[in-house]
Amino acid sequence: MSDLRTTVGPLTFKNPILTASGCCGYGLELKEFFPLDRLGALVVKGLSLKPRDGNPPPRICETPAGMLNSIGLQNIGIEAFVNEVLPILEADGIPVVANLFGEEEEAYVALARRCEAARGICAVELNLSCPNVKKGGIHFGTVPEAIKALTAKVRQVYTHSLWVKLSPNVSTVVPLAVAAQQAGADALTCINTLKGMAIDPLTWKAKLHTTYGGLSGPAIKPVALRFVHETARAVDIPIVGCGGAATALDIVEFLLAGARAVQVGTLLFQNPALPVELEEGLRAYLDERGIPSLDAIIGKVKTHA
Amino acid sequence: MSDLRTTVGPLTFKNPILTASGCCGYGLELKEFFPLDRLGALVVKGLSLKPRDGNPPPRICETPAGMLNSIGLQNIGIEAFVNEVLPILEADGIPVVANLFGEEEEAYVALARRCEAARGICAVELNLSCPNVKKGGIHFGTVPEAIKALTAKVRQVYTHSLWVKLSPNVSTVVPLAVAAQQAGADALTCINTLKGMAIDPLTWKAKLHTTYGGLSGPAIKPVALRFVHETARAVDIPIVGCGGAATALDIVEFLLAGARAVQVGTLLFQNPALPVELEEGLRAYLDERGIPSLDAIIGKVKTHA
Amino acid sequence: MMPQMKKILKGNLLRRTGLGGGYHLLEFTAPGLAGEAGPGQFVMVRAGSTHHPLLSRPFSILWAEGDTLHLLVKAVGEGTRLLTTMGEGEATLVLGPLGAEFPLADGAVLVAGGYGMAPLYFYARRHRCPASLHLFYGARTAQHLLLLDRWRALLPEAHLHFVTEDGSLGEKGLVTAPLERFLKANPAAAGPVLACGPTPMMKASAAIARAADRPCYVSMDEPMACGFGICLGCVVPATAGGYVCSCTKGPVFDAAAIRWEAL
Amino acid sequence: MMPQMKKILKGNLLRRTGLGGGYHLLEFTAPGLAGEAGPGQFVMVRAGSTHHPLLSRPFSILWAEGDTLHLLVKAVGEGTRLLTTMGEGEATLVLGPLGAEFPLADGAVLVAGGYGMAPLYFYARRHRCPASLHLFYGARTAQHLLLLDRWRALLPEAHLHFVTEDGSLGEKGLVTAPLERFLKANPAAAGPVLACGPTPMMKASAAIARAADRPCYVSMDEPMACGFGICLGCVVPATAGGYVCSCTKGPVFDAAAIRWEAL
Ligand SMILES: Cc1cc2nc3c(=O)[nH]c(=O)nc-3n(C[C@H](O)[C@H](O)[C@H](O)COP(=O)(O)OP(=O)(O)OC[C@H]3O[C@@H](n4cnc5c(N)ncnc54)[C@H](O)[C@@H]3O)c2cc1C
Ligand SMILES: Cc1cc2nc3c(=O)[nH]c(=O)nc-3n(C[C@H](O)[C@H](O)[C@H](O)COP(=O)(O)OP(=O)(O)OC[C@H]3O[C@@H](n4cnc5c(N)ncnc54)[C@H](O)[C@@H]3O)c2cc1C
Ligand SMILES: Cc1cc2nc3c(=O)[nH]c(=O)nc-3n(C[C@H](O)[C@H](O)[C@H](O)COP(=O)(O)O)c2cc1C
Ligand SMILES: Cc1cc2nc3c(=O)[nH]c(=O)nc-3n(C[C@H](O)[C@H](O)[C@H](O)COP(=O)(O)O)c2cc1C
Ligand code: FES
Ligand code: FES
Repeated sequence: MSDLRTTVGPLTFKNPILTASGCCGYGLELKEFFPLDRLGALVVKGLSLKPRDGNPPPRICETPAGMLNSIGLQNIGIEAFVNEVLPILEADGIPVVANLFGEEEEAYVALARRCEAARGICAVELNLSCPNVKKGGIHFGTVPEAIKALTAKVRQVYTHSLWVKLSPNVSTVVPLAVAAQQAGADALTCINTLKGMAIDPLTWKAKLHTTYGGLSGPAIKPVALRFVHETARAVDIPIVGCGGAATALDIVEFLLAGARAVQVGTLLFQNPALPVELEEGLRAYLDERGIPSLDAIIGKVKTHA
Repeated sequence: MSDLRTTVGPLTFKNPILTASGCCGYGLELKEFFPLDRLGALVVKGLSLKPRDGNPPPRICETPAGMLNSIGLQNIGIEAFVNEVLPILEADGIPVVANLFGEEEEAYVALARRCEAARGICAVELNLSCPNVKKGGIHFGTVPEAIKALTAKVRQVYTHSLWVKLSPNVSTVVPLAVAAQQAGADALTCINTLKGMAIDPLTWKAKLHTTYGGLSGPAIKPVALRFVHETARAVDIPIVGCGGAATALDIVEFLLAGARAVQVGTLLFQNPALPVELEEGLRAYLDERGIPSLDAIIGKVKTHA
Repeated sequence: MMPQMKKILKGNLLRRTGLGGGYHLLEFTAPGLAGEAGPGQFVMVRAGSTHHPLLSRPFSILWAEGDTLHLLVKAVGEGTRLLTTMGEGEATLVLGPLGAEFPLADGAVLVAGGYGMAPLYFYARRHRCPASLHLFYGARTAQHLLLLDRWRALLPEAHLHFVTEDGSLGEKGLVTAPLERFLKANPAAAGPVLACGPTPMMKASAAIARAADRPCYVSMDEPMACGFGICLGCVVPATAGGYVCSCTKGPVFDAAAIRWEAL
Repeated sequence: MMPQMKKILKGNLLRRTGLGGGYHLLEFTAPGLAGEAGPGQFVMVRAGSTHHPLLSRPFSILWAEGDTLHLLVKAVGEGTRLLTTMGEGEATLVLGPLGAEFPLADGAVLVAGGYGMAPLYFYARRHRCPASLHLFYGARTAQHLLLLDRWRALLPEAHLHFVTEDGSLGEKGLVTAPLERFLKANPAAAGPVLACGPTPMMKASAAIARAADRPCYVSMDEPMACGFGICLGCVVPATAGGYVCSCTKGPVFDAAAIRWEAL
């Protein structure tokens, strides 16, 4: 039987299926649908220093093969997470990645320091790219110098795995990816949501309270794959893919493009037990082809040129 | 009955339904499905100084609610277009917009000069953003100074309507839109395709010969609407919307976001007579609501904040 | 082997009955799920089988018994169009039962608008004494007032207050007018007002109930991406501050818990 | 009123017959369209009714008569899955007839692989003297060789050369082996080779025909977005240089016009 294990830098996950931040809560609701330890890792909802209420509704709407959201990073805050949620997740023995965001460098640093001290977090993922909150980090994610400075500062206080999550709303990703690597990132997550908007043609109202929101789901998969492929060739650190994965063949597509793990987001809303189906589908794919391990696939896309 | 006429700068079109460049050939095939003069205007396939063969196949693949293409700007060249095609289109009395691209500023200038001299072209549209051809203009489209310089040079030789087509593969569109306006553009077209990729998980091959291609279709509509809305608020010149329009309600959505006309691209492949259906659907929408003219809709989206 | 700790089921469409006015009665086999459901709860149902539409759709449970789940579905957009043209025998994903129930109480006053009638019908069916209930049921025209025979079999005729906007059946106007008169005329009664329908109707019902000093529960109709608490998309502004998810803390809320003015 | 200058039709599915091996026979009413069609031509058929799948799918015409269009559809992906589970009576968009036809010639040698059999069956049906034709028809197993009764009704048994990869019917191996033997054994005959099937099969057939000095026509199987010449997505490399659209200049090409080595 094929070995589904993958490594992302120093971390080994039992399989490459991860959840995407903001699409799995803190794991507590998903636990009711499947045993969380079937996941490679759980990437929790973005955490800030203080709890946040988030944006007024409407916060979501459906779009062709995707959806827009502007949740506004509603969350319970790092303290409640560490004290109340983390012990439950730790008991499940599931690797937890803490997704972090702040409005200035100091906030990221303080969050990372708190994660460093906490038990049961295997990596932090810096969300530099959420397009929902006016100052929610968008400026960090589009300028190489800003990414470099922030990553380096967090690196100083955080000794475990440091992931940087990139935004697709940029002209060229390579300088950004290189900046994160130079500043000491252990892995890059590609991609966050695309900035978009929708209008109800009957009421003439913007479908989101914040007018603009983040586009996710299968619609953006081609963009996500392109970012994975581009960054995987530009840096030496591992890439974690994210964007529209829905089927086991989608997981294979991300691995072929160069991702060492794949986060599943929007599709969890449709089917909360999807990670188990993806794991089983991926195993069947490998077994049928006699592929012993993921390293035989990762980055192995055949280009024509 | 409602008045469907719209103006884009000095031009008046009988309705706001235009074709998107590269999705209607030179109109000759579409003519067999509906009388071309039902269109507001025809925006023809991108033209270069010399004819071009384009990229090797595979050139297209389907993606969730969209498609990728890397046609490589195959075209018959400006001379054949002006001499052989334009007279046919002129006889149909249909406003023709010539989409132009080149590998350096001089090529754009030469193309615009040729269009200035030709009869039957009401506007040129500069494609600065095609992600398909390695040097096909991508650098012009992402740097405000480059847009400004190019637009200004073309402006010097071209006295009719000058449209600049923006790429969505950028961090912030506003400086680019402002640059085009400052250099004398009469209108902005938003948007060209998003850069994406797809892999066949069974053969492990990139689905496009060029690996990366342009994503179009309903999947990108939320991104297109966001660009229309952002640019319409940032500049004073008219915006032409483009990206995933499929239904009369989509046309309304683009108008509400601030577009004065809407180009239909990928959906023509599914239904070549779609422009007629859109025109009729839009007319019914307006008539049912007693809306006398498009100015009562254009830019009238209600935001919550 | 897929472990199933909460109910995700392949629901098989048993029967589909058009009721007119765009409404359809859908009966699914959903073993296990149906038995556990209570009035006010809902299910998420996948429409179609491709990437578009992408998200499942929430529907209140109209009635559940044994292995059978009954839904009342109004075709309004693409998802409901696909669902209401599904072939009998076809399967789709059904998730549930989800969310909070209406509190069972004697003498409750039910206020229904459109498909909002569904959870209230379930409520009446499950009630130990439906004859103690009153129903105020409004719709655009007589054609849009559904399952009247079933209601007549449950409640005494005098407890059924039908209202149509065009006056084609019952009183002409909005359902809130007779509701207000009724509460004023029965000041001593204490049964709660339970409302489900368009948001303005529920907001008005909540105000009328408060004025009459009656408890009021409403079933909110917010767009939902997941239905079980992980997307945070379905929130309503809370009197206590911030926002609450209408899929896990609701859809049935004590009307006093909702900050109506922020809606 | 929508002007219809070329054929875009609401095709209504009349009958759907499973043939096994994933193949289905679909019969559409397509008034006007069916009568004009010639062998080798194809139609674009819309699968599903939502934004995904987005593009129509190309299918060779198997047979067309009066108002009825017959297609042979193999379920391989999402689009063909939706088409082959369509309900009888349902309508979908059908565009056509499109593309170039096979040249009608006595003594033509037909080479078919998989669903590539479809246009060649139409060819044989339309032929003034089908008894002059030979068919080389290959598939994976006997189960994948379709409509054999109909073929037997058209061509003499000796002209039917069936080949399967597992030897379950006819000769074991690939269809190109008996084709090559046949052409060598009949050097004086001049009928063209007409091939439709997987690209490697057509490439091999073209080489064999050239070696035997026979004209060869192939029906290319390229992904298509539009089917009528406006997307430039369906090109094949041309011997004359550059690329040609397989939807308008093909799908049937003189094999000599294609730059096979660049495919
Ligand atoms: C808890 C709950 C219970 C429900 N119970 C029922 C029920 O028993 N029967 C029933 O027919 N419907 C019910 N609904 C509503 C149903 O979920 C929507 O009608 C459905 O999601 C529309 O999907 P669609 O794809 O057809 O329409 P879409 O294409 O998604 O939307 C069509 C139109 O409806 C609007 N719309 C979509 N969803 C909502 C919503 N939740 N509230 C208000 N407007 C909306 C859209 O803005 C658009 O204008 C319930 C909703 C909730 C939240
Ligand atoms: C001129 C022409 C005539 C055709 N005639 C017939 C016919 O008579 N009967 C029939 O069953 N099919 C025919 N086909 C093929 C048919 O169009 C495809 O099988 C169909 O488009 C697949 O759609 P799908 O959504 O099911 O699969 P997709 O999900 O689009 O693809 C499924 C798999 O098939 C591959 N694929 C898709 N299209 C093609 C293609 N054109 N060539 C090779 N591989 C492809 C994909 O890469 C993928 O691996 C014809 C194609 C052409 C170009
Ligand atoms: C409702 C919602 C909330 C999200 N919240 C966060 C978040 O808090 N932090 C973050 O980094 N990304 C967040 N994202 C982005 C996802 O993690 C992911 O990058 C994106 O949705 C693309 O993946 P998908 O298409 O699989 O959903 C959110 C996405 C959605 C849909
Ligand atoms: C096959 C294809 C070819 C295209 N060729 C051109 C082109 O030559 N010049 C150009 O400016 N845009 C070109 N485009 C982009 C379209 O004009 C349009 O901007 C884009 O497809 C988004 O619109 P849509 O979603 O309606 O297709 C092409 C798009 C497609 C799908
Ligand atoms: S619908 Fe997702 S949290 Fe309520
Ligand atoms: S399929 Fe579009 S040009 Fe041939």
